[in-house]
Amino acid sequence: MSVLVDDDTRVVVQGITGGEGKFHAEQMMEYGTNVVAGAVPGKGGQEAAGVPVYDTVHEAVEEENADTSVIFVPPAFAGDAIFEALDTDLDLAVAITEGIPTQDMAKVNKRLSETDTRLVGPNCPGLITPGEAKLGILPGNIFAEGNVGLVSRSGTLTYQVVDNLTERGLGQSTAIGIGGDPIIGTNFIDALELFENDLETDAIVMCGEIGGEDEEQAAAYIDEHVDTPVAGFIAGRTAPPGKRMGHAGAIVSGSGTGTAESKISALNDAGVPVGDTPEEVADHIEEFLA
Amino acid sequence: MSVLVDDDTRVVVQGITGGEGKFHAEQMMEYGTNVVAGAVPGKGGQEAAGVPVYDTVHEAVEEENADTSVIFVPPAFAGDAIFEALDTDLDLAVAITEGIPTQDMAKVNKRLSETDTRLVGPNCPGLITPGEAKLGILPGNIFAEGNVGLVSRSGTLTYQVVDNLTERGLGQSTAIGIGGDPIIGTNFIDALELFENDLETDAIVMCGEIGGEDEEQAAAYIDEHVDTPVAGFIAGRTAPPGKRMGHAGAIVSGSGTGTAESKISALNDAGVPVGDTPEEVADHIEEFLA
Amino acid sequence: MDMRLHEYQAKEVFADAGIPTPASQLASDVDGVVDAADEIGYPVAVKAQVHVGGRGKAGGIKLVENSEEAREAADSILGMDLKGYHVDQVLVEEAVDFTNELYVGITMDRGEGKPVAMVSTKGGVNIEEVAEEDPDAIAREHIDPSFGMHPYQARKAVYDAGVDRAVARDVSSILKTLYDLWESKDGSDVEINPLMITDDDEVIAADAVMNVDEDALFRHPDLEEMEEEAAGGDELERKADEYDFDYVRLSGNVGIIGNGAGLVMTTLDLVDHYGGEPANFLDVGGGAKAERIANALDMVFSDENVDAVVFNIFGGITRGDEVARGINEALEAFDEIPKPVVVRLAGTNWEEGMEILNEDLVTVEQTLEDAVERTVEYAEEVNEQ
Amino acid sequence: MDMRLHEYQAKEVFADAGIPTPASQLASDVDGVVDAADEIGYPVAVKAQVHVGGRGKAGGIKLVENSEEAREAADSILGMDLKGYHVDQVLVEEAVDFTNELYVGITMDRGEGKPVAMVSTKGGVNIEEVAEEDPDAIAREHIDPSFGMHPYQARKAVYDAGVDRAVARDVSSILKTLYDLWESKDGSDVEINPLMITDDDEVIAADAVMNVDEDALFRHPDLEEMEEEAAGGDELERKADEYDFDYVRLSGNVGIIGNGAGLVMTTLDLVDHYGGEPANFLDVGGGAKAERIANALDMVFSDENVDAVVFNIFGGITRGDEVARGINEALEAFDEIPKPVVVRLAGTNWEEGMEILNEDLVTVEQTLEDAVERTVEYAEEVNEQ
Repeated sequence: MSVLVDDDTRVVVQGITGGEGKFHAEQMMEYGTNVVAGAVPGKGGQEAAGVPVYDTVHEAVEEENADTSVIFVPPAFAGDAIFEALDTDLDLAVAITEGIPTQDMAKVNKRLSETDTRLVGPNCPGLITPGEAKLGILPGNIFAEGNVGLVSRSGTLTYQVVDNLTERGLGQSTAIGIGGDPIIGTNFIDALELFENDLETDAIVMCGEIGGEDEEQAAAYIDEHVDTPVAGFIAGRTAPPGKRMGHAGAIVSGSGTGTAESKISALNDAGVPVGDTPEEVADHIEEFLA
Repeated sequence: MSVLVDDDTRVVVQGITGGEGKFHAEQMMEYGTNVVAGAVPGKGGQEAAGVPVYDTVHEAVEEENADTSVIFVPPAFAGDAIFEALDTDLDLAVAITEGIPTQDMAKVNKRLSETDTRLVGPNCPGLITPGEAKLGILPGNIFAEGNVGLVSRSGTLTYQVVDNLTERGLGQSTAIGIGGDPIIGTNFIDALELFENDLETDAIVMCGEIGGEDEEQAAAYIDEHVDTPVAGFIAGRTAPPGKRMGHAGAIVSGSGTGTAESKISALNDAGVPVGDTPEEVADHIEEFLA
Repeated sequence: MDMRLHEYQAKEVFADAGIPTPASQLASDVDGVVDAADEIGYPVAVKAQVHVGGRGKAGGIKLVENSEEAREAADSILGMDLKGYHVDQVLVEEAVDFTNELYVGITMDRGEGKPVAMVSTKGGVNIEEVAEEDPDAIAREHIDPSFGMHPYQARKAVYDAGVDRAVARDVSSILKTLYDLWESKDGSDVEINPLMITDDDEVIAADAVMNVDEDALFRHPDLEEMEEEAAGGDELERKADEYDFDYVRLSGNVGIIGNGAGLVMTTLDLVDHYGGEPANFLDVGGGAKAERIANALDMVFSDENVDAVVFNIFGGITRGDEVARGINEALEAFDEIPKPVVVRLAGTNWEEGMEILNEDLVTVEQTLEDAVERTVEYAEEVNEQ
Repeated sequence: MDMRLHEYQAKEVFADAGIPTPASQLASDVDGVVDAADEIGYPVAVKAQVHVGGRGKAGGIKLVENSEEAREAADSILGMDLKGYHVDQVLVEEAVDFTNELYVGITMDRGEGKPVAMVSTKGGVNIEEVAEEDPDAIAREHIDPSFGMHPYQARKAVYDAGVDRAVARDVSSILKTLYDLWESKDGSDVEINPLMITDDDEVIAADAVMNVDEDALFRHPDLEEMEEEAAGGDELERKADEYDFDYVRLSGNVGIIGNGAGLVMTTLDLVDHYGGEPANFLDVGGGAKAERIANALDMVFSDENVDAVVFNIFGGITRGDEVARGINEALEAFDEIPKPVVVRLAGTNWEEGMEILNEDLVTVEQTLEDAVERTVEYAEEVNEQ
């Protein structure tokens, strides 16, 4: 199988009775995802998107054997929803919500160190194993089955790169949007490790952006541990210091950390070619797989 | 060696410039304990009880290679002092302080699950390996070197039992006062495990009291894991339900949990004879070692 | 040790935190009760403010329909002796019409070393009995004290307990508030039993329990003030509070003084073992000086049930010489020693103590067993006189 | 995004929490400054209240010794343009005589995912420069956000930094207060630089920084009010705030609109790649409806530096038909399109979008690269005119 999600994944959607939750639960099911339940406090006993709704995630797990949660809950309540997911022995929780207070995520981050549940996100488009299942809001139709693993801090940039790949017949094993917030669950290194160990992934695209040092750390990890060929892309080369580019995490600090140059050169040093454009990334992958 | 403490132990005394801290630091040193430093915020650079004082435990560890802390800090600040000790990679922290708020200890308890440092206490007399070192306030002169391990929730009751043992020539390997509070670090089971694995301990005395279920759990543990003969004592047989007998932990609840009968019968079921008087405990130990 | 707030005090704290409570007024005389009842509007409940379980069954709570009944109830409750406690104050409270009664509470689970939230639809009865007879009727959710209660945990406990969905949101929110109070006020037990549900799905705290960790009072000056109001109960226990002793009054005639909870308990047990009956538990604590020792003797002498006293000290930080000085001081004040005192000193400075001790005033024994046995004999002798 | 309080607002918050701050008054006209200075007593500092680093060097802070100098300072500072920000208000503040300046601050260490407290004896200068040139001059202590800052951690950071023992206790206590504020107010960066030490060992916050997580403002209505006061800066950025766009103004002439931060950044990078200069970053976010799309065009048209606009949408939750409707709506309002617009639509409903889009008003390209290249050409053409 590919990584993290496949057609055996049993999904509970937290916030399934909200507009977005319902719409994307339906979209996920349409794509073939095995959505088995929703969880919304006070709505237990109802149905939404054709699946039963429970008051707690715990019940959804007990009654429907859910093993994965996708979270569409407004930011003020999303931290609590993630804690609920983490305390329910799920394998995976995917938090789509954008705008969760950073301090809520710092607490979530602490709890992550105490649990076996993996978190993807928040503020991410989710993940997809083409032809099997998608968790989140990614537009399924641009993806194709294949052997390219993709990990990205950005949503629509992922779509752009995937589009370039798919157009050339370069399908994907799994694509993971890890999210653009300063504090996230699964990071580049976690995703790279998964892809490296996945027999169906033969090449990896890693889309980073300015801010933080995750890309530099990922480069060091690739150098040490990853044999699968990796092509990179870094958004924000032209961003001036001190200005946040949309994502809470995407900022070059006044003291010069988090620059695109630093990330690109770290990746290059690790043997990772970095494309100037999404097209060039597809070029590199095509070469790897030729 | 015996357990937890010997003449290699390097002790930092938190609160060494206070009345009790200084007195007992001196007493410990007189007994032969290797007290290497004190830690008192704002008193760094001074000397107390003949050893250098540092502002932080961290410094005492860095400068004097302390590996164990004994804490004489007033209850309002003792929770913080324990956290400081736990966050300094010590092997052992012994909290003598009585009257620490229970919620402070609940937080300490959480932190204990995240660290490798062992805590003994609080609200305990400490521990002693006769002839080698003592940590805490136990009167050294009543102890004698020997092969009886002793673990107790109570301070002066420990002295009473030790007195009875020593008078008959039954010396002790190590005696550990685990403290009478509802939430403590090292518990009976931890101590029993240490004694069971200690080559110098040939018999064990376990002094419990009413309240909680620690003695019942210890009995179950003994049944499963302890081959060394154990004699028990349970204080509070005549205590009426609902009345707290001094120790915050020593209370038989209205619903009947925590009774002496329950504890005694659990111990008896595990093959542990329970003395009616401290003298009878000494009788049992004498038989074991005969 | 716990500091227990009176119902009216706990309700004040709960109401300040936003938990709905019935309209009520405190009153300490009959006219005050009637006035309050008239103002609140009938029916009202008149509730004795004493720290006693089962007040209702014992006649400490009366439901009244008019001024006359209010006067009668006030007459009978004010000044009554409720299981040994004198009733000085009553809470006059709007009687709430309810369709359901819940239990919600927060306590420390000492086995787990962490707080636990409890919810049950079997409210309005003794929750300890429910816990024993039908443990599954109580939903429990353990809380990590470093994070505090997450809202989802409150919801989970409430839904697990099977609380009606129509009020689940309000009950969850009350439970969360209760936890936050428990945490911010250093509560030991914080409970609402019953939490009443009205037929239009209002949720109201009809009773309120708030017990607070006495060791943490230093950071709650507001609660310390309440403690003074809440003081009461047995006169001897009040005296023990003044002297700051761990003291429990029991029903026998052998007075017991010692240092360290475990050793004092053991002394009690030995009294029983030798056929006597303990009159009290009194722990002078560690490091007691002469004055404190004298106070301890004063305490035990004040108990008229006591016929003889055993004084058992095993010195660690407590020093035998101080103990001896305290005993001399206390006893030398009497022309005649009121009750025979047996002393056993061991541990730190016991020899010095023995030299100081005025053996004309006390009986000295070398071992704990002998001391207790002798005291029990004295108590029997006195008793037979 | 962070909400930044003005110095005077942050000092108010700090002072409320018990951190000592100098006597001060806010003033917005020259007479007010002189009155305030007279009342406080000379010397005083007159400090521009704008969100600009290095105010002192730029002439935004003046130390004055008498009324005349106060008037001069007020005259020169009020109304001045400080690095693009108009100065409307100044803080008139007691000038503190100090012997030492410290730095204390709390921020989020994103690499660790937890807050970090920082203390340095090199206060009064740009701490980022200290961090780079002499990292050991800053003591750092990471805080577990579930427990909050333990007092010992504050002490440890203070002693590790080598703060004088005479003031260590006060500085520790201020650091702990700072953390508690950071936590309770959802701070992102909370700093005092310099924290001044006087020759009689008083500790005073001579400056105050408090940046707050905008995503958490929903739970801080008091801070939300301050945000309104604190608003200011570039007119276009204010407009972006109104429209609730992630917007950053840059110095070039190619206007950029897109959905998703990473994709918009990539579009900026491609503009550069094709030899153009981006005029802005504008992310309409996910799921934008027609009106929002029209607002985005209005935003970019309002920037007089913009010569051409590239509109790049890759639909996920954003739908191509809504985008097309929004573009039509915005452009059909003009008799003449103010600046050429190049549109590239992909992803969800892009075909529907293409059908709706009025191609008379825009240039359509199929790929991101082509769209950007075309826009750069347009911008060059307009510029050359």
